[in-house]
Amino acid sequence: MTQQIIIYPLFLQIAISIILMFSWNNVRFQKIFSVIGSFLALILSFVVFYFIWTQGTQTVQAGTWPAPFGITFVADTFSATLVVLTALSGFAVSIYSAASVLNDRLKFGYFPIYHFLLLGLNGAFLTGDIFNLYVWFEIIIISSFVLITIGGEKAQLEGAVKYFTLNILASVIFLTAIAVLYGITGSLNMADLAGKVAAVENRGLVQITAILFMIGFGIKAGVFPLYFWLPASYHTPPFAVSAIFGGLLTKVGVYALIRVFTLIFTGDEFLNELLIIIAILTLVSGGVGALVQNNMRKVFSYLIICHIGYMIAGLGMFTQIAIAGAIFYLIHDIVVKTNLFMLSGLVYRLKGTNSMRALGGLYAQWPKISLLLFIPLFSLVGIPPLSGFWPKINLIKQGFGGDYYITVAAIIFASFVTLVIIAKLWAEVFWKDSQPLKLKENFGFFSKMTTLKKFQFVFPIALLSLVSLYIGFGAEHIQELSARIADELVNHQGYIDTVLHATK
Amino acid sequence: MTLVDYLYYVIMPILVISAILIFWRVLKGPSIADKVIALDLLITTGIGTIGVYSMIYRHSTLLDTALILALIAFLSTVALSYYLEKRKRK
Amino acid sequence: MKNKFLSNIFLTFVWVALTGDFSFENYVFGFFLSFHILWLITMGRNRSKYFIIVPKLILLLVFFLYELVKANLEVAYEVITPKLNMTPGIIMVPLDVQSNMGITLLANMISLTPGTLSIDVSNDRKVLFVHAMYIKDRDQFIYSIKNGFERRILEITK
Amino acid sequence: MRTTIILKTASNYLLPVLLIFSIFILLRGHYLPGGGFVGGLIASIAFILHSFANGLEKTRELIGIHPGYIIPMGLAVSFLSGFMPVLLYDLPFMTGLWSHDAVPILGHIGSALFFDIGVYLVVNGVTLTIIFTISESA
Amino acid sequence: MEVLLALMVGILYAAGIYMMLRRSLVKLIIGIILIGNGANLLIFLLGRITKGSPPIIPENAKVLTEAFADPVPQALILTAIVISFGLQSFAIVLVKRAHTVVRTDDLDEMNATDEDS
Amino acid sequence: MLTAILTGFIFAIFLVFTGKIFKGKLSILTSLIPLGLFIYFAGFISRISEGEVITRSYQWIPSFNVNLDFKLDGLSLLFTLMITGIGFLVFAYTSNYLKGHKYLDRFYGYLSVFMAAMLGLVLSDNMISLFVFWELTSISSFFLIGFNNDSEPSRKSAMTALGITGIGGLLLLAAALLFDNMAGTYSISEMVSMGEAIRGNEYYVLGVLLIFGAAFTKSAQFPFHFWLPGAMKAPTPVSTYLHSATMVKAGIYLLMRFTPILGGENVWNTTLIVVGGITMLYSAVHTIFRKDLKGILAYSTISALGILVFLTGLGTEDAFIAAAVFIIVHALYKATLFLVTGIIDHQTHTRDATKLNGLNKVMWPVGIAGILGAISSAGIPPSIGFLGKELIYDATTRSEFIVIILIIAIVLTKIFLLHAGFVAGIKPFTGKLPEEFSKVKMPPLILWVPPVFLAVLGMVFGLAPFLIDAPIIRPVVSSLLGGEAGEVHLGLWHGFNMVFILSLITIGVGTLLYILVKPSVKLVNAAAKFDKLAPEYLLNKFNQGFLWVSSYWTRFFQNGYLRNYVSMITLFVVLLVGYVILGSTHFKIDYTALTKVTISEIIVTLVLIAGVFYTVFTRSRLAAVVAMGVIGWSICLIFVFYSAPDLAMTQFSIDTLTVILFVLVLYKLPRYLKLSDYKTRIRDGILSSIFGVLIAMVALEVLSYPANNEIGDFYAQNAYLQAHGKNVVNVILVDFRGADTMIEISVLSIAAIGVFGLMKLRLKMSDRKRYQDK
Amino acid sequence: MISVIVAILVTFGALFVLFAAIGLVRMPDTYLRISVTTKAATLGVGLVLMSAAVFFQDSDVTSQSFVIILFIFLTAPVSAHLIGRASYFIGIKMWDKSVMDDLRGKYQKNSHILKSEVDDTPEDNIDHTKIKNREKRD
Ligand code: NA
Ligand code: NA
Repeated sequence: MTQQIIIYPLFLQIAISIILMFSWNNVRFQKIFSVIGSFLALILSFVVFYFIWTQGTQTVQAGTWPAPFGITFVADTFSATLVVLTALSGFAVSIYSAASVLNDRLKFGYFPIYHFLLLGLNGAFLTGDIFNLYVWFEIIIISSFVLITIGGEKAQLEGAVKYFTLNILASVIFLTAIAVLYGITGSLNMADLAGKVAAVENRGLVQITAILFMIGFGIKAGVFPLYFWLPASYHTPPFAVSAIFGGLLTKVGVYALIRVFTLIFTGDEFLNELLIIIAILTLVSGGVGALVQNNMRKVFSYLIICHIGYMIAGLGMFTQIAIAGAIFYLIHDIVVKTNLFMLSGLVYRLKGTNSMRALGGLYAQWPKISLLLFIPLFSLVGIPPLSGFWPKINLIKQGFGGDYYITVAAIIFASFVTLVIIAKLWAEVFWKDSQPLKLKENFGFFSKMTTLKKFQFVFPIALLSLVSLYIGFGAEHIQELSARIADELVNHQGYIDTVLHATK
Repeated sequence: MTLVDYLYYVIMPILVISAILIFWRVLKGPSIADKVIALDLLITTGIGTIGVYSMIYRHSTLLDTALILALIAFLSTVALSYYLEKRKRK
Repeated sequence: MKNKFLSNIFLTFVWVALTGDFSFENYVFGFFLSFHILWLITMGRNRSKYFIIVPKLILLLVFFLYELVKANLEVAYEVITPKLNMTPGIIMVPLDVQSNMGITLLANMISLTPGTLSIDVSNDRKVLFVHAMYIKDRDQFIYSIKNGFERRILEITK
Repeated sequence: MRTTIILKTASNYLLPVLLIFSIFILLRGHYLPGGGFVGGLIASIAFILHSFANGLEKTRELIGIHPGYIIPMGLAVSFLSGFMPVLLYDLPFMTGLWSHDAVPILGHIGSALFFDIGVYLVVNGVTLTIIFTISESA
Repeated sequence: MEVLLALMVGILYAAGIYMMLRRSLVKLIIGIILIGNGANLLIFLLGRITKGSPPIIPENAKVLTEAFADPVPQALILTAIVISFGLQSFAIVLVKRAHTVVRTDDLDEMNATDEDS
Repeated sequence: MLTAILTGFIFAIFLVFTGKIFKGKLSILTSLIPLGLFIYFAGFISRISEGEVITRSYQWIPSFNVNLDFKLDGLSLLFTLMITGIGFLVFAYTSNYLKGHKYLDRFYGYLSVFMAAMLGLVLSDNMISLFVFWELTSISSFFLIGFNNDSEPSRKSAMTALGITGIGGLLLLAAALLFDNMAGTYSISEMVSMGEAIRGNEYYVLGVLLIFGAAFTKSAQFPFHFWLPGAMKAPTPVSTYLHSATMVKAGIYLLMRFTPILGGENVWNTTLIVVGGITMLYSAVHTIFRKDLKGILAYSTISALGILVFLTGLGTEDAFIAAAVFIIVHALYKATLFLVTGIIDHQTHTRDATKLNGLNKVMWPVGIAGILGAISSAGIPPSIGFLGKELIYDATTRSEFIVIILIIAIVLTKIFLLHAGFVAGIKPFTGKLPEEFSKVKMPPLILWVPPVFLAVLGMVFGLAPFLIDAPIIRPVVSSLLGGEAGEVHLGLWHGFNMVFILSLITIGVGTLLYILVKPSVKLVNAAAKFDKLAPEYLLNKFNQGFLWVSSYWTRFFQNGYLRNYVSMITLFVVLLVGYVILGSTHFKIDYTALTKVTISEIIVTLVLIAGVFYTVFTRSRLAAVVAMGVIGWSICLIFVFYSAPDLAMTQFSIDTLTVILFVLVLYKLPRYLKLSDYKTRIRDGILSSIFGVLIAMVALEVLSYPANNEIGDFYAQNAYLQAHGKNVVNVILVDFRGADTMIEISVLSIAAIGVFGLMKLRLKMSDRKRYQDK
Repeated sequence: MISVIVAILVTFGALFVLFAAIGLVRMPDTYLRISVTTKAATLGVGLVLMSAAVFFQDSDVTSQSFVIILFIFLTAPVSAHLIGRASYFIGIKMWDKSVMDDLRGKYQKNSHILKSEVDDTPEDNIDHTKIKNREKRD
């Protein structure tokens, strides 16, 4: 096995996209091919992960041009982990899409673009070049624009306009940051930048650059006060789209924040404090926002924001433990948030609405499904030993260790609010009596589906629930992984050496 | 006075003044057609400017840009007049 | 057949001129390239015939350049003198040329010569509407066009 | 219906000129300003112009296939030219492969050229898809 | 010249944001385009500008020896321009669709998705 | 031991798949599980009473230092016996109580999970695993309280309970991590050995507060007590098991567990005495004003929990003995009374104390249980309740604090509790049987045996205290002291002393009170007047206020107006960047390093600026598009001037295409309207200008920094020699940084597909209806 | 010698461009502005490019200049025609000292057909005398 394997996930996704583009009108083929492709991607991602886990950080220099001159692709444990998670969510949502997305939408390029999105995500995780990262970000946002607007009616388009504008703004700020960064260092390779930025005497300029990155990525990550696009739009597209967005899109912003602030802009008190403040406000804002929503997907949207706060807090505290907490949370969050939006879609198909007020009686009618849905819901809450619980240990511990009392309070507040919200959701949606609903004619109710379709709805949720359970009960493995990632991030010299001394 | 100086201090200013005059028309209009014409002429002037510039810096590659300009400017004029007529039809 | 061949040659020259490489290979390459492009764009159609009579074409060109410079000077004079002494208007010029190419060539040449501008050709191809800066006498204006550009164009495209 | 003879004729002689010019721009890109991107744009501009003059349907007939299919073709060409070194020699993605001897006009033939051709096709397909789609629904 | 360019960049950014703050959909797009141009120009400026010497190796040379403009920012901008073209075309169509469906040009009327439901 | 704990979980999972079997007649068999566990734990009594401590350790998450460390000492043994013992009776009782219930299997599932969690909680020696089980008790109690989930109050109570205990749980987690910071371990045993150091730590007070937060919420101490009466919405077995005997005592357990670590300091003891004192008295008084039997029992439970906190706070060995005994006392009589109440409810369908009388005529065995329970509750000899009360009074009178106040408080509490016990245990069975209950049937054996058994046990322990003192009580006290306790000998007769007098007063006054004051609607209404002062009301108000603030905050930021979002983000950029610029950099421009300006460039600049202003201020869209053309063209010229022909070409082509695109859709769009008012425009103008100025300043600042062209140089050197191209920019695009371009064309492709879909895809009318809110 | 030729050519070129610019400013109506600019600038730019060809003395540059001039000559009159036509169509009035308007009444508003005779259905005609002289603003 050669180092090249680390960018095979990119090759695979792009090949899938191209082939799907050729088979424009053949929806059936697209469905099957996408699922098979996603499954291959999943296997491949495990291979890559195993490779990195056993062999350490690997690089590929595109075009054989040495760093920092060519574009570097780097897979360290962090990247490899995210590649696995992307493939996992991607596989689940691919199956889910095949069942839940309307054929009309599938005829207009849903699947190719879905795979382009996955390509973009993988690329963003694997690149070691800041401008290349920008380009990957662009592929992600343009795919997400298309997915969020496809077949859109009023609400979807209204949401899309906001989503579009604010994400473009983020890109512009990101690009501005790159301009400044190139202006002061003359480099684009992130490992190279680490050294060059450290050597810049004008720290003010470095801070400004860092702030621009923080804001550019912050918008994408959905932190306070930059998250507005998220609650405005995430509840509007098809559920499969929300699922992949909810699971991965904001996370790529978080990834970028973590990468940049552990590699390039390190050791700046001001920036770390800023991150902490942002994290606190994000935790609070997202929490209170979720508290007052009624639509399930809106609740989850605000919870996405809220929980981003944990990761940013971990980054802001900037110790090995705290970052391990952030990483652990990231891993958990990708799986569970993807699952929650698929869950919303399932609930929608069961009862024909997502309004918590109008829902009810799920537990009485579908006890087994309810039990299944219990897992992602309460994993989110972090009812121990489910997955959301463990990373908080790292975070709170470091919070006390570093005297970040307000942060600890905010973390506790956010956890509490999440608990209350999910309990409320459970009470309203699952416990409450079934409400009389105005039945829409021909509504594609779950109960009327074929067994295969039912399976396609339930299997992805079950799969990710299983993964959540694994994260919770096998927390030892995840913690070991997070700790290793955090260690690689904090002691970034290894990364830099691997990239810059990598020979052809 | 060398040729380059001549180009630099005499010809360029002439072109620049032309550009200002044309730009004035772009702003003033009064009709949208006037703006389109002015824009078209502005680009043509730009082609001239690039020609002179390439001589000043002895870099013939800059002429490539002029080539593209000449070709493409046409299309925007076509599009704009297409629009003018089509809008009327509504 | 013939005109296709000619266009082909023409495009080959354009190619060679563009690349600035006057070697034999480049001629061959350009020939094949333009052959394919022509093949591509004329698929399933047979375009109107036209003959290019080279000397006449050159004459037309020279005449046109002469008109161009002359009229440019006229306009320049008009522009830089303080008073505007124009008698503009839109005038209808009956057409004898009927081919697409001919009409287009005529209209464009009229447009390119300063002081006149082809506004449009009527849909029945009977008349060309020309905007002119100096219309002193309708008939004389029409004659000058018919006897100038149109006659020469007709000679080439008939 | 609303197009003029003059524009129609002009576009008919401009189309081949522009197309050949676009390929010229594409091929010289490695040595002088130009390249697949601008080349592709010029090609699509040629077709757009044609569609302005002759109507969309005529241009569609001329091109033969839906421009939507040109996009994946271009992507495939570019991707494969970057992927070949991986496949054949296990060299990193995008490593340039070059012919031993220079050929006339084009100089060295290399994977970079095919890459640029892919770009040319994609840009062409994309621009035409966008413009045609909009014109149709406009 | 750098000062002038910086001025231009500043004005493009300011104008872009100002237009994005308007309530009209069309102005929103214009704002996006303006600010995008600003960003490209900024890369250009911050990559340092050099007059009259494009990074093209002369006919009979094998390397660039004389002073030449840094090709890197140029390549970056090219990529950025092309990407923004894709985004802009999409934006224009999105606005058209949004306008047809929502039947307003006033962004202030597009706030249903933020209301409680 | 791990197996013992996990049994409950495994059984619950087992039930998911085999639920049907245990729904029907076989449901009684489920009680074999707690019974088996009881026997298992009872087997440890002798070893524990000899001072042995049994520990088991299982690795779980070593990298967190989170292990399943179990420790069975006196304290945990007491609890495990209670949990499994009472659990056994409740399981059995339920099999009839909920006979034929549709979801009986689920009920057993929750109950098993709860039991397992509770066992884990009291056996854990690792704070994190303690927390894990703690949360599991909360969540399983959520499901049990909300078991009747079609009723709104039931759901609400479940939520309240989960909310209050949930926040407590999080505080416990925080405590665990704080203690880890202080002690470097999660192991409670190790912390006990480091007690001194912890008490001297600067975070000691914070740690105490966190533990208090957890304990007080779980054990329903004032002012967090109100979730407990609400939790009585649950079926009676749940109230019996969770809310009197076991879960609510988890808080007490926690306090006791930490007594050897944290106790002995003023913060600890005084707070416990005050909070416990207030709680016991407040809720004891409250019982007078209730008429629902379960309500009365709930408040008397809170009061009892208050007493336990109070005793823990006293912190003396006597107090610990009293507490240990009282735990048993309370578990026995309160479980009895709850089960009795359950039977009454089950048979008569009411729990209204004002209506219930003379039931011993129709269900005499239940009456016996009730009366015996009431006696124990009242502390009348020879019940063990008497013993407990004596010990409490004894410990109180010997406390070092302001004795007289404490004595008054505890005696008053006991008087009211006596009244409550009588109302719950005696009143329903005495007096005249009302007509409506004359047809009430005798409950089946399986319902009345458990309460009778418990009531009798209360008497047996009272008469034969040696059964528990040395084997059970003494080890508990040892645990609380964190060392060896002295001999413990319990006996009914302690001589005629102060304590005995207090006992007499209690029984006398209490009985008198019972005779004089009977539960009535009037009293309930009288109490209702004070509802607005009750913590529950205040918390509800706070909740509403908080929701209002949340909703205001959310609407303030997420107000639906895109322009507000943009300005918020811009403002954020401006503030941060401005702050840094003003704060730390010195603004300087090195003019000598700048390129010379020529007239043509100035003109281009001016044209561009004029174009921008025109674009911004024109009222015609088409003019704006034309002006944008001018802007693009100016930029293109700049690119030409500064050696970027490729850029110029591309910029120009793209601008042209954009113009075409605009033109194609423009006439479908409405005209510009002047939408914003003057003020808004000024404000936006200022904001965006500052933004622009900052960007320009940053740019100039960067330019005064030396450039580094290392990468560009490399490309220039290698473009021809290695990449066979002379246009370096193009070589970068297709070779050096070809990967960028590959992605870039993908972006374009996606955009094209997007445009295509956006314009062409119209969902069918029917689909649109079907998927309305998608 | 070459310098002199270059200087002369470029001077004339620049001057023609200048004249066009002045004309654009001075001319009283849209049609006259179109008339003036198309040619002056075309000739002007043509001369400038010719001077460049002379200046560089390089077959590449010469052919390039030639192609640019060719393109300008091919496209300029067509765009002039299109704008002129559109201007008339949208009702831009001629200078009031104009002596004749043969187009009056011959354009059909809805079908965009241009007849050689005055049409007898006047409501569909474009007749500037009937339109108020008000700028249609967009
Ligand atoms: Na590029
Ligand atoms: Na022109």
